Amino acid sequence: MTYEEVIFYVVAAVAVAGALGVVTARNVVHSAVFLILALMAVAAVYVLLASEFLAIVQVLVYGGAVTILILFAMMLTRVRDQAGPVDGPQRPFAAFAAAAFMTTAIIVALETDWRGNSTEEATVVDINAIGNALFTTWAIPFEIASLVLIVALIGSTVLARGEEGEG
Amino acid sequence: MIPIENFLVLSAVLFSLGMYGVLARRNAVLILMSVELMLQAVVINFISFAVYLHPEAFTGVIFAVFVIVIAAAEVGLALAIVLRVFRNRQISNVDEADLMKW
Amino acid sequence: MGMEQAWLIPAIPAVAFVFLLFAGAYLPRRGDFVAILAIGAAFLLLFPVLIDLLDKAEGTDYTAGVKSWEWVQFGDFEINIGFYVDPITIVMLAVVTLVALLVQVYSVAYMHGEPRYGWYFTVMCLFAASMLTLVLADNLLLMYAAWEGVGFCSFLLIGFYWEKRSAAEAAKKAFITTRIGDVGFLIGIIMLWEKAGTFNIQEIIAFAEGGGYDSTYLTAAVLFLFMGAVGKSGQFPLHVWLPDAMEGPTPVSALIHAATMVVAGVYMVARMLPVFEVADAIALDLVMLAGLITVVISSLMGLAATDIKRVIAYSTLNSLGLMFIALGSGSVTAAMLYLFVHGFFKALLFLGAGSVIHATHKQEIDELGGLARKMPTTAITFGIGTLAMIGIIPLSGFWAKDEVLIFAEEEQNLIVYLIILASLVITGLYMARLFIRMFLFESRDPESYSHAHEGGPLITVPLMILGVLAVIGGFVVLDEVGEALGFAGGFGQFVLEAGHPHEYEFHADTAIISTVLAAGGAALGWFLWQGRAETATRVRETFAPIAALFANRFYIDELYQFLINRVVLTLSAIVSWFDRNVVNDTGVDGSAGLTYFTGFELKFLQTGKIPNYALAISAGIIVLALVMIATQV
Amino acid sequence: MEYVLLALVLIPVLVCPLFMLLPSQYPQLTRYVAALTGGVLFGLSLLVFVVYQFDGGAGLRYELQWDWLENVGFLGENGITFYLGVDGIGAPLVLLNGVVILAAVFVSWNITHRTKDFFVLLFLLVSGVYGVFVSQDLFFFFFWYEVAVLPMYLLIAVWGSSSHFGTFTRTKEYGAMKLTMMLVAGSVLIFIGIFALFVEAGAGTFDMTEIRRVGEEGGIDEDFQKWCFPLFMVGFGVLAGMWPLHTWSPDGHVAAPTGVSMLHAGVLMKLGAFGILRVGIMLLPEGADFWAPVLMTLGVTGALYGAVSALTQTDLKYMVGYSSVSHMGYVLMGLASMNEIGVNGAVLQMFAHGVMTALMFTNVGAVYDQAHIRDMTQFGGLAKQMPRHSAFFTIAGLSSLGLPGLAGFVAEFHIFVGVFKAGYWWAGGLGILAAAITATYILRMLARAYFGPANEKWADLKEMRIGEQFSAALLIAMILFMGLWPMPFIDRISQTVETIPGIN
Amino acid sequence: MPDSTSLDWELLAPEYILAAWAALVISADIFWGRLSKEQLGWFAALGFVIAGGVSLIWWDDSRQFGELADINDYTTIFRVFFCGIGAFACIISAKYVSERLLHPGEYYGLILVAVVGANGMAAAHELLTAYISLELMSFSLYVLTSYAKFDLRSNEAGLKYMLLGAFSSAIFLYGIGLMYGATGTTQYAGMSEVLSGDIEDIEWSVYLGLAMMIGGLGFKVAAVPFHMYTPDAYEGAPIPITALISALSKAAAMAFFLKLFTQAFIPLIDDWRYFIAALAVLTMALGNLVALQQRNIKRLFAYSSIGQVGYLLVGIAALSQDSASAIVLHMIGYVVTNLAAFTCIILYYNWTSKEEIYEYKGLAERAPYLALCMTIALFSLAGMPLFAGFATKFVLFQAAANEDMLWLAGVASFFSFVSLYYYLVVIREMYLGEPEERTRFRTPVLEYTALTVLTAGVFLMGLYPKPVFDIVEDGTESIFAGVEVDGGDGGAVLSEP
Repeated sequence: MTYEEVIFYVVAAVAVAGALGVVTARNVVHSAVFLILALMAVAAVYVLLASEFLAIVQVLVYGGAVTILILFAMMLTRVRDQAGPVDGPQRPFAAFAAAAFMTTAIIVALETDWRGNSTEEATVVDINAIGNALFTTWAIPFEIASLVLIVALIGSTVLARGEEGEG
Repeated sequence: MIPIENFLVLSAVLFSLGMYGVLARRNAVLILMSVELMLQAVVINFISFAVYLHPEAFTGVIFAVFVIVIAAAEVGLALAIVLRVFRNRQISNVDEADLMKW
Repeated sequence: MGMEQAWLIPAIPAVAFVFLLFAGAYLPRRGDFVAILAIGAAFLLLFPVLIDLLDKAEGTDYTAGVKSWEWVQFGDFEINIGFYVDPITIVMLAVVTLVALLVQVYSVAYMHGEPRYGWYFTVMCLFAASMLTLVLADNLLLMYAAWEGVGFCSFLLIGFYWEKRSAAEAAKKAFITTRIGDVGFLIGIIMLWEKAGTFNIQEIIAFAEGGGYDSTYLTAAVLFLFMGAVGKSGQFPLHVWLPDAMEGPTPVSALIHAATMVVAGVYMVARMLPVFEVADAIALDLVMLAGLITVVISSLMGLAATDIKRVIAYSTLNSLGLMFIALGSGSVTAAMLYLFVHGFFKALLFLGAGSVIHATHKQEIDELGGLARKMPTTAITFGIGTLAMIGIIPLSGFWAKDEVLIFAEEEQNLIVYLIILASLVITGLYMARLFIRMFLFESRDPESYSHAHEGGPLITVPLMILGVLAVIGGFVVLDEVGEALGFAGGFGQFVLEAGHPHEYEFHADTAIISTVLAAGGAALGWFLWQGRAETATRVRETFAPIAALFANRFYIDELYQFLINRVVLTLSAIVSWFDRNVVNDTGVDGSAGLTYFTGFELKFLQTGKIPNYALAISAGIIVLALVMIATQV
Repeated sequence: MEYVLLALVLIPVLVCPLFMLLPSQYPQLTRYVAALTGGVLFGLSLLVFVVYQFDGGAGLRYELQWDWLENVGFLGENGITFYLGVDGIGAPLVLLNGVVILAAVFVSWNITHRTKDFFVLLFLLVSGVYGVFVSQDLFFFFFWYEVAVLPMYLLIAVWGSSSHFGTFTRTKEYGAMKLTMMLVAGSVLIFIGIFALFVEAGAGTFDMTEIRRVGEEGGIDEDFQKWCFPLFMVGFGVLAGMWPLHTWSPDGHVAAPTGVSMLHAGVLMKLGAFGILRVGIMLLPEGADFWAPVLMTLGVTGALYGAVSALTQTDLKYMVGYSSVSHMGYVLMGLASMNEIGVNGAVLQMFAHGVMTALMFTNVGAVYDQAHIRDMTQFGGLAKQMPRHSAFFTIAGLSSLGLPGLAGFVAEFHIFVGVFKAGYWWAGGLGILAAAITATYILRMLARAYFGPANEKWADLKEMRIGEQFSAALLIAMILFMGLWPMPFIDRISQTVETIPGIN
Repeated sequence: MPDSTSLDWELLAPEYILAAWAALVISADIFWGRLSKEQLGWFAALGFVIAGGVSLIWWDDSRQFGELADINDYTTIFRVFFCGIGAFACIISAKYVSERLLHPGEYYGLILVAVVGANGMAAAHELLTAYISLELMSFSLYVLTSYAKFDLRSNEAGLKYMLLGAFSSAIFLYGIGLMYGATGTTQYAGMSEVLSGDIEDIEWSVYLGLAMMIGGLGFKVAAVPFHMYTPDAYEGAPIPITALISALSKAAAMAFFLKLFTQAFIPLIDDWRYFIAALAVLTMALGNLVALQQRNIKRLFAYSSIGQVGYLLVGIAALSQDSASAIVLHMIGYVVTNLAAFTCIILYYNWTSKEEIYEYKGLAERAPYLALCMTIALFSLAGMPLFAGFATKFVLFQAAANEDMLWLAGVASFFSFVSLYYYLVVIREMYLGEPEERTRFRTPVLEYTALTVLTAGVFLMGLYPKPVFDIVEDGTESIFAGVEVDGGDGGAVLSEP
């Protein structure tokens, strides 16, 4: 049990706890907060996976933009005042399905004998290589991704913006 | 060093929790958050595969990047739609939005 | 011009039919003369054919004339339109053409002023054509075709007054009843073909005598054939149509339902008799039995009938029964002889009755009487016919009946013989009754009586001719007469008995017995029905139930009616109910409805709620994954 | 000459757009065009029938083969070809179609509602029928088969009539829908059968002559034939009105307008029997041999069942409809006898039933047009007002009850002989019995509605229209032609039938 | 290591044109006031025409863009096809949008961009590219679905489509991840190379990954049980968008599905074909059965399209080059027919704002030509002859039968028979119903022209599909290059080049 492992288990525990909070918290705002927690923990996991770059992206994009966005949305949709419970009637089925899937996925993860470099070692990926690849090897995805962002932008403006004569 | 299985199991757990959230929650925003969790799990998968198994091409890492980007965009767009629904009908609970059925 | 041209005999009326059908309406007198000329020509053509036959004959073995055309041929299957002339044919031809000619002439007066006057003659031509084809046909199929053809004509003519509901019904009844017999006829034909591979009668006979058929098979086949005869010749149990058939114009009854069509059955059996004889004995016994039963019930029913035409109709049944008894006893000669003379005196009776009806417009026996004073010719000729029918020596009926009796005595057991004798008495009884009630004593309906009068020559002349024939017709049995006419000998020398001539000898005992019985019957009739017929009334009252039984024809018609209404129609109703409710509404619509309902149930899966949809997706994934792993790993 | 078949198939299709272009305010013009087309088709059909000469082989004549789809996917050298050709069995049926369409056009003269559309659909139907009779390619066979079904729904549902009974009602929509759905359900089975057959034959072509050749060389396994034949038997059987899948036929015929009933009962039902023969028996002889008893049983059942249930029908059209079921039962019997005589009889019966049932519908239509009811118990003594009409109807009836000298007898007799020859005594006997029952209900109807005392209620009925009289005359001419001189039909048919494998 | 050489950007010209045209349209909407809203639609259509024309440059050419996409006949066919769909979508939208929607510029822009995504899906031979393109298309469609801002059903449709789309793409991604982990690549070719070898050790993750990818794709093509969003999205979306979804997203997803399973997963065909078959059966059954119950024409078409997907899946289950061509053929036929039908629906809606089936009563009186075309389209969808549906279905099912999938073909033909019923119901309304008023509608020239073109297409496909079939064959050849399938048991191996 190396210290990395210790760290991993801690982080993982936090992440799982956060996730649990997200999906179980009675109060919606709390689950938002739990989400932040979970995301941060996951960022830490990235670090453990020797991808600091992604960790940073994660913190910036999620810790910043996404959660703020979500909180705004909650505020605007006055989630608090929504009548009725937070969870739907099909919760037990949900639990069952999730459990079933979890078992399957875990078994798969353990049963599979993953091919690759035998040294159980996370190789550090050089950021330059990534950047380089993004613009050369992965040019199409990159450009399309930009289109996706534009679409999302236009879409959300068109849909969200209030028209004249609308309260 | 940490064996890859740990990360995979972690992602499996996160993914399932997210799935549970999607299935169990009523509020659109909460469902979105759960989806985000699932995507996180996916990202963990990709990265761990990349760095442990196939570092030479690190396709997984690239994939992860794009997934994060898409996820962010998704949230934005989805929230816009949720907002639109709320404006028109004062609801954000998805199971109340069943004008159309059968 | 000889036997090879025999086909012209039916051809001429056929042509006349087509001509009248299209042109008749535009001819003067609706073209009745065309019909008469056609049938007359056919009658005349008979003689060259006969002469040719006699010329070609050596002693008493006659070489038949044959002429045939191919109608259908493929593979080894062929159907011919063939004509065949031999003594039996000649006898039949003689009756048909002669009676037909006389009846046509008679009709000109009788049918005068009818609506559809032209139509009557048109159909008559068709009938003549079909009937003659039936007679001349050399193969069973052509015979069957003509057989149906005459049935159809009788349908048209019985239904001649179709505005009368009763006429329409009678026509229907006649056609359907005979049709039931024809089912058997057709089956029989096909069965005979199936083994012999031919429809030709002579070839079939040869094949049968060559033992080509397994005997039970053959028995079945001939019995099916006989079904056809039973239907056509109104034998029990298919006799019910004939009395009703009297709805048609009287000349029609005379021609079709007395002289010609109804004897077609006899003719057919006579033709096929060799085959019958090859078959098991039971076949001929059944033929005889059918005849016997018919004889009995018909004479009893005749006793109670009040419609003069119906009475004659029953007498016809009676005669037909005797013919079948003769056939059942294996005698072609007797049967054909009876057929021959029967044609004349029965036609005579009908035409006489017709003349009475024409004069009085009454045919209920109780509304007539004393007409002898008003219409002597009719009375005399009718009397002759009656006596001939009863079989008083030396009238024609006697000789024929005598032959039958002789054969019955030889071939059948005593009971049968006695039954026949008994029937003679009854026949005498009701024929006498008929004559007495029609012509003697005073009329019971002065009004119609007052303006009754003898018909014109067109009516009386045929009556006289037939009267003469009814008197002398029987003498052909005597060799002397036959030779005088240029035949090898008497009737038995001409119409051979299973290939070899049949000598006629006079059995004094039989003659005496039969004549005495018949005369006795007649005398008894006189005793009962003389004057106001109080005696008869008293007798009827004493035996009221039996009288009712006879009057209601043993309730056989009622029985059939019941069967048709209750059984057949109910069955049909059940089937159509089954068709609508089970096959259609349950089977077809049911399955459709089931599909529709499945859709109705399934659509509720679509709850419109996002979580449910998501659940469906994840469930799908998980099941897919688990099954895949389970099966593949 | 090889283009005559093409003309037969295409003229009706090509005339449809022409109809659409015609100005709809002159319905008379449309009718004339329709009549002209019908005449042309009749002429061409007659030509085909008359000049047809058997010349060895499978007896195909006027063949015309155009590539349609080949060398793509699973399709080989001549995968799907537009292959027309008529054999001795097709020729009489082509003539039948020509006769009936011409008659139907004149009978439909009084269609006033959307005349154009009516004739468009009618001729579409006709082209489908021609296509089936002359297609030698399995794909196009089925193609045209479906084309023939295609317009039925609208034809019945738009121009048809609903009938009300005391306890229940059959709306025209119902009849139309049931008819369409059942026929298409049948073609599902045919569809499957064709797929299987194509794979089994493995010749990469839908050319029937080719597949037949493969079969004769034993390329089609016997077990395969045994399970594949029922698909065709039942699938086509639906259209042939095979018991118990016949229920579309009475209701459909009743709902349909006269002209359509004529075509449908007269010609379309034949497609089913024709399909069983052309695809089922010709391509899968061993399977046919194996299933013949079943087919025979179903055929007899249909014949008796139809006749018996016709006995109590009071609606004229229902009576005719059930009689169609009964007569198609004979056709199936003839096919099931699997010998030359029987199959000849079956084809003859297809023609005979076609003309006589068309004639019957013509007459029913003629009286329905005026009286607007079809309940025979309401009528009586119609022969007074409509003598010709009654005569025509009587002739039709007599033909269908098998009176010698008319078409029905020739056909039915051959069938019975064939059935007996094949050793089905019981079937033959029952079949003949059914013919007697036919006589019963026909005469019952005639006595009820046409003879007997005239019913004053209908004193104002007039003789049938001259056009209808023409149609009736035409059909009767055909009935007499076949009834008196069947040889022209028989030698065309028999020579082809001889060549069919499995027919002894 | 994917080589970063040979990035010849001109290969992507059509996509660039489309994207640029989108910008052009949007800005034209903002700055060029003289351009009426309808003309804007036609303008967008023009862009599609240009892009489609340009993409023809690479016909009969086989090029690769890096390791990501290849530009061959398959791609070209679909590029042209998608551009065609887009063009028609724009034309038939024009009136509708100008009368009922805000922001036409963005509307057309999004359609253009969606087509870019679709092209990417068809072109990619690598999962990341395919996935991103998929998302691009989906995003545009999410927006367009909820484009009628103040129509509650439209919003709701958008919400459902969006959320479930996100959910399913998460699943899809997880599947991709597993597959990537197992095979170490996202290249189709690379994957099938690994999979055709011995996969004893990685089979767990392979099969889970496969299952989840099937699920994700199943969602996009709307296969039961992943179809749930379809009816609601179809019903809620503005009608032209309904048409677009039913045509574009289905076709693109199917192109992706086909290419992926052909080039990557065919070595495992015996493992997955029966699952696809099962999905196919479920899809056909549910789609057609529930369609019997529908009252709303859009919803009816949603279910009928589900049924059609079932038929396409039949082809996938019996995957071989023949069935691949058959699939593409049927898809083209189906899309053309569907567009024709939707053109009619839109026109009727423009006139009367009605979309319930019973409200179509008497259409034949008021607009005979429209009713005629609608009838033709419906019969074609039901697989009746003379029209596209018959020929293409026949070929498709026969192809399935050739791969020992006769039973499946049988099921398929049975359900296509069931489908006839609900199409007939619509026809009945049009021809038998009594219209409220008998006034004829005035005929809009452009739409009628488009309708005529589409109907002509339906007839062409039905009466002489040879030319189309030949083209399609070239396309499928190019994706089957190097892949060899032996029919019958369907086992497949990768032949050594």
